[in-house]
Amino acid sequence: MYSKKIIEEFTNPKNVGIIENADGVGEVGSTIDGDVITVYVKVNDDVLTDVKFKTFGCVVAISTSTMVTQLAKGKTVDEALTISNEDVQNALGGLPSGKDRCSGFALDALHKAIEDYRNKA
Amino acid sequence: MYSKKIIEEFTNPKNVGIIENADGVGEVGSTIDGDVITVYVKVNDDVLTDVKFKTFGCVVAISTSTMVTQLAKGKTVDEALTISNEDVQNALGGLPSGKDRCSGFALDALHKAIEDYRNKA
Amino acid sequence: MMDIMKRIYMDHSATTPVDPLVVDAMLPYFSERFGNSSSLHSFGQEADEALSLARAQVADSIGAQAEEVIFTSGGTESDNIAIQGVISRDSGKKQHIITSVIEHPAVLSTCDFMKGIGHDITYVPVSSEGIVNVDDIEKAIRDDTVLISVMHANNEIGTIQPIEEIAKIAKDNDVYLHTDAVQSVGKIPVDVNKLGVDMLSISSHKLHGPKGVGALYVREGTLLKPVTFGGGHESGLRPGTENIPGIVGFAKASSIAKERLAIDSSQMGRLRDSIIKKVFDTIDDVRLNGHATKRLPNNANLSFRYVEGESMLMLLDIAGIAISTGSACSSRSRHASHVLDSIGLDPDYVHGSIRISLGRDNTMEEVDYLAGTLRETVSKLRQISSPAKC
Amino acid sequence: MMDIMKRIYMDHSATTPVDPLVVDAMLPYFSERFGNSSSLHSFGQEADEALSLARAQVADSIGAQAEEVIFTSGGTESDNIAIQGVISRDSGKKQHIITSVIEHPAVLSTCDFMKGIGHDITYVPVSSEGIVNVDDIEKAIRDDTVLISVMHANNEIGTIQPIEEIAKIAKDNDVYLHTDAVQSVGKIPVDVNKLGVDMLSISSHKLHGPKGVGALYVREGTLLKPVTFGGGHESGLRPGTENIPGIVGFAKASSIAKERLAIDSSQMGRLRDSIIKKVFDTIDDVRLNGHATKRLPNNANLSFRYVEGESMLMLLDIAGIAISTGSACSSRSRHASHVLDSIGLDPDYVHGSIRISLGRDNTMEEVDYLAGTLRETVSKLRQISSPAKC
Ligand SMILES: Cc1ncc(COP(=O)(O)O)c(C=O)c1O
Ligand SMILES: Cc1ncc(COP(=O)(O)O)c(C=O)c1O
Repeated sequence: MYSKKIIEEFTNPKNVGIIENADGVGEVGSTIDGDVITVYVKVNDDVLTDVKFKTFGCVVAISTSTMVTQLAKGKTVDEALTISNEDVQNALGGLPSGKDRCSGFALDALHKAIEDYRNKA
Repeated sequence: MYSKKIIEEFTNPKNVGIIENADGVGEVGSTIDGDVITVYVKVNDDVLTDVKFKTFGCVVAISTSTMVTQLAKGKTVDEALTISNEDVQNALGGLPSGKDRCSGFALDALHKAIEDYRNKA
Repeated sequence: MMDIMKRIYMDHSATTPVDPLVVDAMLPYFSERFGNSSSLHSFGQEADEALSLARAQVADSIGAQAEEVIFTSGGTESDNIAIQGVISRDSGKKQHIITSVIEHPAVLSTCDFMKGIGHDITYVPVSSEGIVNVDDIEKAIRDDTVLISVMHANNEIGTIQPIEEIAKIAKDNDVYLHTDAVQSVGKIPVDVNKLGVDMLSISSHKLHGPKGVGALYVREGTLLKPVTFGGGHESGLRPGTENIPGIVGFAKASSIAKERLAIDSSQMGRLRDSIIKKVFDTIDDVRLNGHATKRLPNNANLSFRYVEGESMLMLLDIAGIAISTGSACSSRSRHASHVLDSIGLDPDYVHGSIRISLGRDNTMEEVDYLAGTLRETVSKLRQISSPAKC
Repeated sequence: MMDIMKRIYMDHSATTPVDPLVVDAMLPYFSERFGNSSSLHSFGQEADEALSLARAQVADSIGAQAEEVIFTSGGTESDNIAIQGVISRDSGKKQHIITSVIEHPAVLSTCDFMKGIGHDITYVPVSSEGIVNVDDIEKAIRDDTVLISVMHANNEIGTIQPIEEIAKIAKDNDVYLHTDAVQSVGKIPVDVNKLGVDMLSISSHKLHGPKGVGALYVREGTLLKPVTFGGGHESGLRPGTENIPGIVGFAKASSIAKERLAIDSSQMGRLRDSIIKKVFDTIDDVRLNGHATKRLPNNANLSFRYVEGESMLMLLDIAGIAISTGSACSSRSRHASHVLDSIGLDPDYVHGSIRISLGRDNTMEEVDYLAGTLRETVSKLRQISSPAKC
């Protein structure tokens, strides 16, 4: 059902963790809905030098979280904002039909983290 | 479904035929209903010296016809009238459930033949 | 000569033996790949993949899209979902269905029930050859007509109905058309688009697949309500854990039936024609019921005067040949079959009817044995019956 | 050590592998003794005899009379016939049904539908341990109550309901009582007279029989109307050519389940208790859902804080272990299971629930492997999730 890539990312997620003193933090979801994604960003010279996440959620939530952090890391803030849901899904080899419910949550969390960074800046 | 005895009587019926100048003839049924049983009796000194039948009908119609003629043959008219539907069924080793619809027709035909004989006498 | 210990089966319209290739296809799904197709783990995914493949195979065998096939427990359930799914059983609104007098009980009894709860049913008659008149259907259409249900081929006399023409009428009048193709699949070409139907019923066990499984083709866009309720399987139209081994077997049987169609139907037709010729050559007072050419290649429904069907059936059975009198479902009752009644068959003949329905494994040797045995059987029974006034 | 190539199946509440003895019992009925049980010839009679024997076997396994068992296509259809058969779907008379909030969708959706067309349904709640309160049922009874439908054992949390006590209320108030025993047969004793029910649903594939077949027990004298219409099979309650191989397999599975009940249930109970002990000994923030003792011996429904069910399921699946989150039917949707909702489970736990349902072939070695893998799985997922505010 899930692509090989999703299973790979799900079982070996990169960038799991918290960034202490992050420049921005974004959180999406609630335990009632069954998904909580938090993305932390560290910004240096307008570049996302570090992006980390903590995710309570299903296979899609976890695999999109790790994929979003990997795609964003090293990009400028503006570049990162151009990452689309489609980019994430493509990088994961596609999502099974009926499973796109939470596919955008990780991206939303990244956007919120960047917003948080800009608000602070 | 059918007892061995029924199949035996059905495949090798005794007393099939017409008695020319019968002393009594009884007919039951119609082609519309799908069973026509005709019983012929020859009576001598109040004894059924010969009983024959012609039957258009199903397995039960044919096997009860041959059994009724066998049971009646050699009996006095009064004795023959005491033959019950149960006697016929027992002699055939029982009827399968739901198949008793036409089990009494042959006996009815015998009764009619005897009635016919008495009316003539 | 015929090995008399081998039984000869010529009652394929009642049911068929499962093709050994079909059994082989089913076997892994009982104890190894046994998952529930709704389960997310690997056992479930295996089952789900098998289900998808089977759906595509069944769809392909009738020229449909996979999404248009819903699996059911058999022809009866398919017919019920088609009819009960269209008509508004609960809304209190009176609606109208057109069907024919020679439908299978799965359609007729469902329509009768609908009539009983206040809907209107027109039962169009058939000709003495057992064919529906398309004009009768056209004339029967009313403003409140929601469905036409006419079978593709009849299970007793094998007549093939003019579904394409009925489809034109249905389309012109914006009425759904359902056809019960339980008897036609595997014997004549069945293509949902050529036929132009909105719904079509199939039963696995009539085409060398397992019993207890069938399908309803539902053209995309057709609005149907379910008859039973539960876990939302089969697009919400037919709930219950899918019978994966049964469905896999059904799909395999459908594929085989499609592949073999041309060969099987010409082979069965040749044997069937030979039976008819031999019977007419050697037995008097016999009739062929149904239409001479618009009939299934495997069906010979014959009526013999002065003999009764069950008696023939039993004597043939004792001789090792399995045939039926009328349809399998009704052979326990002593009523004349509603199909033979509706073609107006002479009462002298109606109770002396048998249905010989061939399968792809029957042989000319078996046909010869049947013809000879039938001649003896009829002659023996006529000795018992005639010249009693019949 | 565990052979990691061998997959471990612990999702027996979703479905079970067919017992090889059952497959053996079925096999002759596919291609040899393949007759239609309505046919009068020898093929049909063989089928009819098999059907009678199977009916007696299934009846015997639940303490019923053979005539009180009707064969269906599965648990869902049995539930539908029981509920739709009692309530007057078409009469326009409003009637009342009492059921529980934790029923299977086959019962709940059918009741929901009945509600939608104007009938009244009382859905009685359950305690935090998942048990119906008998007083609630008694209080809910009204003059127009026609049916109480409460499941024998729940498919998600395994709780066993007080059916005997409910039966007394039903009897006192002259109301029919139906119980869905799909999950209980083969795990705890099921006797229709001890339970005192009027109707009881069984599904073959939950007890090592084939999919696509089930039964409804209908106590003599119970007035039921059919849901589908056709050839009058199964006492007119369930039309369609009987699925003889499926029914024969189901009957064999029922007999085996009855024979093995004592041994199987104590063996499964031992393993299940060992799972619970190991999990509680090695993992923090875990809860056992359902009742401590009034539960099926094969069920452990556990909730883990800070982890999500599907993620657990997938990691366990990758490790070769098949379990489920909630019931098989609902695991594709992201809603919390209605059963876990209805026991008022803490939202922090509700999405982290898995159901482990054992079968008679599971071993202590498998249980050890599960416990170890589960510990690693939860720990891994908690590293990913916590201390995000969960
Ligand atoms: C024309 C027709 N429709 C429907 C059915 C019912 O199919 P099933 O026995 O699979 O329910 C049959 C066979 O019995 C049939 O011949
Ligand atoms: C309690 C309960 N009732 C009914 C059903 C439905 O049974 P089936 O899948 O045989 O239709 C199930 C299983 O899915 C169940 O667990």
